Amino acid sequence: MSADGQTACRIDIQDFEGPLDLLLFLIRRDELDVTTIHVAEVAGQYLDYIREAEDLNLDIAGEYLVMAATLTRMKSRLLLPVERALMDDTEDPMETLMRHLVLYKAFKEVASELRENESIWRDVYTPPGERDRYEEDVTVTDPGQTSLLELLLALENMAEKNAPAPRHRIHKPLLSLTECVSVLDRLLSLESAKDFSDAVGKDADQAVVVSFFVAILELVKRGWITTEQSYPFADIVMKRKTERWEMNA
Amino acid sequence: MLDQLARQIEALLVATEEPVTVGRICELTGCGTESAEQAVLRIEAELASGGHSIVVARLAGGYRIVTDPELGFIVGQLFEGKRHSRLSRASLETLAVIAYRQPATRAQVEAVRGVNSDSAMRTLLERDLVKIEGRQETPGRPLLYGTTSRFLEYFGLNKLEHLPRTNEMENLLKLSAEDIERLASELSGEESDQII
Amino acid sequence: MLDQLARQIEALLVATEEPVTVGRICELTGCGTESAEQAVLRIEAELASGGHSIVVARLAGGYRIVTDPELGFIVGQLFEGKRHSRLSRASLETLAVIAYRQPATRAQVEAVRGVNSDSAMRTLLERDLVKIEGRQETPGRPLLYGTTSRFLEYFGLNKLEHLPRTNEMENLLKLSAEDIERLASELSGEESDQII
Repeated sequence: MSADGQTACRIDIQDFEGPLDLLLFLIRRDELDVTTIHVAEVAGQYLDYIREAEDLNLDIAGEYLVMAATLTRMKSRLLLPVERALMDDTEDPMETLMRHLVLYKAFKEVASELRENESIWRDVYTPPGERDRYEEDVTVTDPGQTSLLELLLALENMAEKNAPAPRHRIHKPLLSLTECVSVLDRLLSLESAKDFSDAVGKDADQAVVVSFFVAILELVKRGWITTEQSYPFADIVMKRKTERWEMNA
Repeated sequence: MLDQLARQIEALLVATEEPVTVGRICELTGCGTESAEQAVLRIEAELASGGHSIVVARLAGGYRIVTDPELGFIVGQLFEGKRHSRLSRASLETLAVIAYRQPATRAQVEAVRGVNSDSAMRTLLERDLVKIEGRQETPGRPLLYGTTSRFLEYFGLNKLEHLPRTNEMENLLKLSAEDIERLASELSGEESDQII
Repeated sequence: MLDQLARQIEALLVATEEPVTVGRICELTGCGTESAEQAVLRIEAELASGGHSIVVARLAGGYRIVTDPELGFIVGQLFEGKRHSRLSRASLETLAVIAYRQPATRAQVEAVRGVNSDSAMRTLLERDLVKIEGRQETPGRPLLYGTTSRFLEYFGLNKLEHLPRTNEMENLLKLSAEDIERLASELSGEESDQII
């Protein structure tokens, strides 16, 4: 904004929330009543103001200019009684503008009342809530309803426990799918279920857990095993469904 | 000395993440509405007589325990830098129009304010004070906005009817309904290509 | 009846999100270590004599006020079944990228957001707002994500085409599709050995 100090004593367009706000300011400055004021009296001042601002190369938002055009039209209508008579059946734009000003003024006042509420309630603080203390204890899903997501979460949980510092990404080579499958092939029987943590070993590192997990997803997809989990983060229980696993199929 | 029911309710009002309605209190503690309301009064009395720093607030249709605003200058330090700034005047005005007029389209807000309210609207959405409630079944299908329960909490209101000057504003809006619609339809005609 | 210092400390311990050390209490209230410790004892005594449901917990080298564990059976119910009611900023951003770009890989989301979106993604999956739609047929075969019908419901939308296109979301998507692809392929190159 290039006011160069010339506008020091002037009103700054940035202080206003739009043309209605500026109009209200002009009305109030002259201690006029919005409900009775003939808008034409203020229109002149508004136009002067916009003209000056334009002369100063101030950046004027389009809405101000639209309002200026409207006010100019109103003023010219006042000067042309003929046109005024012709337009008699339509509504007087001046009245509309006045109603608009009253409405806007009311909202402006309400907004400042809300501002008071805001300043009181900004000083009010709420306890953070105790979800963290309780949620895990109470979220239980029905047994046998293992979704892909719960599987993922279980993995996450196990992987986290085993990871020394979770800051870095894994770059360890993973076991191949075939390797994992052949281990599981030996481990799983048609008769009894097996826990995932047993399959990978108690202290398996993250890469191993990931490899086995992917293998399990693949086996589930092929319908060769089923998985169950009694609640989120619980161990995944695997059961063999088919006798023969042909990886190349 | 608080009785068992009051203790239970107090714990709920401390631990909750959002105001708890009387109905929910009854459900969780197994008491009746009247007993719940009286227990809340006993909690308030006991907190006051012990000179405690917390109070029961009636917000967004429910209760929750909050710190005394008088101590805001101390507690606020805990959240320095994390605290939201106060709302701008543009945001407050926009919020006021939405609050009384809801559900309202952006064009309706702009019709009342006489000025573009895009960025104010964005701030309000971001701060969860306003939410999208659907679309208006008119040409262009503009989005409809309403206030959230966070809005009520933010201004310490229990319900929408507790907004300042509800009746007066309602009447005013009724009187200017046509004006607003006319201006709004002019505005949304100009902008319909902005909305997908 | 609590004195002013105890009141201030109590308010801090109620509102804090993590335990507050004695040192921090002194810093915020301007009192000495000994006074702080004694004030905590006064708070405890006053809470106990009023039969209140909250206690001072000594945790992780600090203090905070929490509900009495004895009332866990009541308080726990508040969080039963009901997941977080509000999405965090990070989740929303992530969701936005997925919603507008779907199907999208995590690397694409991160390319847009410029930060790791792991936990946001997990939240969204957990809350059934986003689902896995398959794998992209590129090296590393990254997972592809899309939004669920729960997502539409959550945002009160009838169909995906009704998604709002506010400037906020446009800002997120300022990058051209090519930019995103390029950034994403760089990212997924780094991560190709991380499967999930």
